[in-house]
Amino acid sequence: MARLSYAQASCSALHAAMQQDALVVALGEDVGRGGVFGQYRGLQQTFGAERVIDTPISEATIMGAAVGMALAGLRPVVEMRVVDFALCAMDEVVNQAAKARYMFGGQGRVPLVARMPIGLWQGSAAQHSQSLETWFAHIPGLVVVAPATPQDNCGLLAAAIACGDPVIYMEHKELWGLEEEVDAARVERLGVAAVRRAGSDVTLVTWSRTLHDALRAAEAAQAEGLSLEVIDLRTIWPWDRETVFASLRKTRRLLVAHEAVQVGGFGAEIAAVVAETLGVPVRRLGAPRIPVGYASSLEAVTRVTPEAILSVARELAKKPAR
Amino acid sequence: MARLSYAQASCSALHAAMQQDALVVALGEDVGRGGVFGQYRGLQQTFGAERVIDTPISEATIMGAAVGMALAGLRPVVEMRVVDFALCAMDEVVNQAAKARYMFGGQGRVPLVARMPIGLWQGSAAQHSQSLETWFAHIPGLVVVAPATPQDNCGLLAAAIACGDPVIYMEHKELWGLEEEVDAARVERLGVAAVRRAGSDVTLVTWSRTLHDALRAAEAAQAEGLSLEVIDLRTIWPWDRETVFASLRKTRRLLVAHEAVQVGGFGAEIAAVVAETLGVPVRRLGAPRIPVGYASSLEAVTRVTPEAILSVARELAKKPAR
Amino acid sequence: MSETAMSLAHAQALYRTMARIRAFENAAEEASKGGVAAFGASLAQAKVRGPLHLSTGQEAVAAGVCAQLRADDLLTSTHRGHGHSIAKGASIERMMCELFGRATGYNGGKGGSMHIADFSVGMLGANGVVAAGIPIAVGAAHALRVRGGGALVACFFGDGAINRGPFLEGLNWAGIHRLPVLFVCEDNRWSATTATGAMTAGEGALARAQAIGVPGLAVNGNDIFVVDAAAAALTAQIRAHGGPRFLHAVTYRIKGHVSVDAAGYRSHDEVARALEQDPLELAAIRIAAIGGVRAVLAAIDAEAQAEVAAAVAAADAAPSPPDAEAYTDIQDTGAGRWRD
Amino acid sequence: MSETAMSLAHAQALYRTMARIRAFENAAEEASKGGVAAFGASLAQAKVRGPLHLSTGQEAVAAGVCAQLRADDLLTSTHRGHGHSIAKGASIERMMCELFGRATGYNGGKGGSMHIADFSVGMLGANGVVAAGIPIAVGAAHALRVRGGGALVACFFGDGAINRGPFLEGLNWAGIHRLPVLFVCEDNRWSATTATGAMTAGEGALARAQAIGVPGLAVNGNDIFVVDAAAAALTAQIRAHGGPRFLHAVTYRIKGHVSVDAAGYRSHDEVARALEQDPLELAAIRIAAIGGVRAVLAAIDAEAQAEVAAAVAAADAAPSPPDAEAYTDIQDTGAGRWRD
Ligand SMILES: Cc1ncc(C[n+]2csc(CCOP(=O)(O)OP(=O)(O)O)c2C)c(N)n1
Ligand SMILES: Cc1ncc(C[n+]2csc(CCOP(=O)(O)OP(=O)(O)O)c2C)c(N)n1
Ligand SMILES: [Mg+2]
Ligand SMILES: [Mg+2]
Repeated sequence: MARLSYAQASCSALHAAMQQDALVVALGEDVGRGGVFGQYRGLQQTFGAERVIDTPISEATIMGAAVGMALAGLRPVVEMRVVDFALCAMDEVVNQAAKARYMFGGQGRVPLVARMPIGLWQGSAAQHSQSLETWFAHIPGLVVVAPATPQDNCGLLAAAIACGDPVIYMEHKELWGLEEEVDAARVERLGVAAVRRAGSDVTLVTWSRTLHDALRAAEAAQAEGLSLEVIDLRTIWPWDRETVFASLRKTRRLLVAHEAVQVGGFGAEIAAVVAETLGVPVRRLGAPRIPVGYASSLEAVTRVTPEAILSVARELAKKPAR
Repeated sequence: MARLSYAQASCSALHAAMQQDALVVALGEDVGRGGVFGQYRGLQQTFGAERVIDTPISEATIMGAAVGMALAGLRPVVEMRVVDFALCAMDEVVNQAAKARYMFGGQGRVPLVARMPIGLWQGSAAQHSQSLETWFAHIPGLVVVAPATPQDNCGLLAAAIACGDPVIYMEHKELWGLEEEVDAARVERLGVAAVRRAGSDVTLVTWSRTLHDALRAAEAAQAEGLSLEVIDLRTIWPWDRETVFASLRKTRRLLVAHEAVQVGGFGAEIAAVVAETLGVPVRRLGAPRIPVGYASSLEAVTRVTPEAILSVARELAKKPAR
Repeated sequence: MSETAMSLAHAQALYRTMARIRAFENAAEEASKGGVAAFGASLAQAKVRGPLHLSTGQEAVAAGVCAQLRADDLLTSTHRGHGHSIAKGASIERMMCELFGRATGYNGGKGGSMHIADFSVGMLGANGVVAAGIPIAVGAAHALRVRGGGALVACFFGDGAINRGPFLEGLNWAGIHRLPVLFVCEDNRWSATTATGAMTAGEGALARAQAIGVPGLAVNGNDIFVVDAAAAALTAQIRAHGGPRFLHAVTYRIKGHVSVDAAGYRSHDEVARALEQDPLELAAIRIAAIGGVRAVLAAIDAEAQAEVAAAVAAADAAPSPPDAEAYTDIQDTGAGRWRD
Repeated sequence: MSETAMSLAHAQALYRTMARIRAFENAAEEASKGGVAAFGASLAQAKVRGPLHLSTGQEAVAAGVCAQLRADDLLTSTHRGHGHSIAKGASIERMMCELFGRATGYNGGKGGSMHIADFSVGMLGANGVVAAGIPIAVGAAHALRVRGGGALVACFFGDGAINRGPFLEGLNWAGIHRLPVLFVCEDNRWSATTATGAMTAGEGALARAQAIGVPGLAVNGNDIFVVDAAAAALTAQIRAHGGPRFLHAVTYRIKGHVSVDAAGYRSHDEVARALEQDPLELAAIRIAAIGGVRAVLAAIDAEAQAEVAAAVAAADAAPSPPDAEAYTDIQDTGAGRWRD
């Protein structure tokens, strides 16, 4: 165990993977100097420039080359800086990485990890603040992962690299500095949620940075006698239906909270499945459907706060459980 | 009134818009020879190569240039051939077209229409068959339209061109040849659904090509005494909540059917809103989360058929209405 | 480089490759009649469904380049990929089965013409997106280098692709990393219904490549002797660790953009002139000049046609993939979660 | 082109533009301390939040190019867009208000530094995505032509941007349509923490442009006399309907990539050498050579600093946008439908 930041934790997982498997390579802009968030610190010194590959500002080709690398036997870890820039590589992600195995009838596979940090990043405005996890959940062939803690950013990255499928790996930009004790040897399983707090009145499903606000909301709720069970989904696709359903059998009420725009967000999928299957009351809380503004007052409007979560949870709790 | 195909109907609307407003231009690959689906036939001969602009195979720049044109006062209609190729222009759509007005504090606007045909197209396999309307519904700043009939492909395109917002305009590739009598003077209103068939047991919300299968399902349902009300959403964002809710107050049961992958599809949004708001039973039917295969047997697996729609509607009708 | 010496045996082998491609394309074209709806064609079914892009008339590029490739070299292709596949060694029967959408096809019926692939011979796939193969080739070359062994990647794309961003990005990438890639621009002068020249500024493909640091040659892509010699020279330079090279091969797309496209947008004259430069005819003349006899070539033609006819028969008789196959080879994580 | 004649008045006007940019950048830098979390910096709040990209040291490019622009010419910029805005005529006070996230800023606090824009002077916006301004400039030029009037578009981008696809696509587009665009590559030799040279194959920006059919000039971008003369020549060619032109201006990014970046990845030597080429110092020497006096420049400096100090004070006092402003200027169709 060591006290690591979220950035350091991912670095540690990547270091271990590269040490274990000579076919693992990392590529992206600025990775040779450690990456602008420090998540590649020291790796080029250790593994050399042939395996920790500095790239031009060529997102389409960074991703496309990773597909080629993977088809030819490597296991690339691709850095996109932020998901907003990954938009420059959508053909490569959606038409190539996600579909190659299928299109070619299983002749090739694309075991790559595409790191596309999401989320608000204080004062970064409309083009550097998006959370687009639901886009990738909608695309057959892709796995989508969104770690909320340093421990998970170690264990889930390790799992993502070990996975034979293309994994969209979404760190959160406002979590890079978050620290905790990390067991670097622990590899998580993809597709398994974590119950972060037990409760009995409402099941609160969330992921990424919103987990921390959800836990704050749950704390505040307890003070007023409302008991929230907080589930950190961790993997968005495939999401852990069993854990969520098990909780709902107890609480009979679902709230999904995420930082992404609520309209068409992944909360809609979970809410829809639960409504279709269990028929219990559901609610969602995501960002309003507006771009992220620069001024802190405007940016704040797009944040899903503990207060807002608590307020929706309260309303939901008033509904008769079905 | 004239008998027009879906392709001709859009051509007629574009022709009228270009005649009325010298600032309307069209641009894209092959538009000078009428477009590969014939939806630009004759326009370059009439309006010249400066207004019906042939472009290189440069999707990113076709879309980016359209943003620049719009910011500088034109009203471009942009041809992307199929939404799958528009993936090469996602930065331009999502970070530029959708956000420019907001980012710049209202100093500029982007009144463009981006045509991105969706859907299966017999034997076109994984990279030419996607339906990605939900992606754009999730992005603040965008309007999303999906016409299902020749009449609508005339009237909605006219409305999209007249609209001051960036509109993602999604025709369906298997509808190009569909014909009907079209009133070319009629301009539809964006955001307004059409009740295509009245019914009392289940509200069936759909759009694009699936409308036609939904109507077939409704016909078959009637024979067994099940009455489906079929609503063609026409505009995916903003969707016509009022019309859907009005129907649901009568039927108390919702089925959303669409050709897009069900997981994370726009049906989830509608189902979630309805579940949250009315609490009535909801069901969705979309494609399985698999890429579209080439062989007709494989492709067929991804089709949402009238039979499948009917079968889900039957199940749903058995649930007690709430 | 036009008066290159070549052994008769090699020349006839090249001719055979070209003849096999031609026969394949002709049969595929025939089987696609009534297929995909575009260019005014109907929605009726055909044995070969969907857009079918024929490389008829461009056979010398595929044959000449691939003759210089080793079994462990890799290849990325375009939407127009039959010739590349055949030249790299793919089985005509399994290809035809794929075009017919059969379980016995290379992709098990999942891909069809636009995604034809034979990884066993290093053919990493046709691609439905223009220029998409370029970054993939570059990455594959990176992998070849990391893994060792001295193989290279041949990367085919059309003249229209040089106006897409990945052309710049991919060549630059190969240039800075000095990767073993042979970029082959198959310049058939058309991009769908558009004359590429009118959409292309500057001196063209090779000048662009050179400015991005990738040297190369521009050649008559219809002359198999010339293509063969150029490919030999360039692959030798790449194998000598010279970094990426570029081959600009000028040819002509004899057929429409897709098989159902009558290509009424181009002049009869242009097509007639191009037909005079048919690469198989040219090769026959060249081969005669080095002592070959027509009868041998005629026999090769007949053999190729027989092979293709057998392939069509086999494809026709082969089973469609069962529905359950639609659900395989997607992803392992979350497999089975199709609608929730 | 180094010994260009220039009137003293013009030279001093250019110097003034540069001095105003420098003063602005220095003040913005100061106000950003403790800002965005990257490069190990903390999450603490600052008056100027988010990534702040300073053009300190690059003033001559913005000043020299924009001096040749008319009021009705348009301009697209990069993430490093303060200099371009000021040189095109934007108000320093409204810019500073925007950086402070105030309602009185150009974008009403919605954009900040990375999206600074002043459409009233034809400045169509800074952009947070590398190379994204290139296609936008090309489209704007298309609009200028369709609408008539003879104006042009100046399109700024960094040396890193020449490795992104839109560079190729946008230049090609401008080339085939002979659009009135002046492409300006502001080559400060770095792309964030990466030395651009190592990531760029071939002869560099101008050679690429020429190969794509866009002629131009490569100049010392730190010498305002040289930039001014080159921009004059190129804009004249464009205005004479000569089609697009390219200016490769070599300069240096004196500060880190963003204001909180200490730029420890580059050598002290390199930075020291660059500081000797400070464009304001160079300009002062050049101006002295044509008869200018230091005291006049010192007065210009002082004025610029006073103007900027007043802007900071105004920005500090200005109101933040009210929450309701978050919901305006998104889209008209469906406005108000924020969560359903
Ligand atoms: C990114 C993208 N844009 C558009 C298309 C549609 N399309 C398919 S082939 C083609 C023309 C390609 O021309 P070229 O690269 O010269 O290849 P050719 O067809 O001549 O072999 C076009 C525009 C596509 N497949 N991908
Ligand atoms: C498409 C994209 N990729 C990556 C980034 C992150 N990024 C911001 S500025 C920058 C460096 C740009 O270098 P250059 O074009 O030379 O401009 P400079 O910063 O030197 O002015 C990078 C990589 C981005 N903004 N957009
Ligand atoms: Mg071509
Ligand atoms: Mg730079």
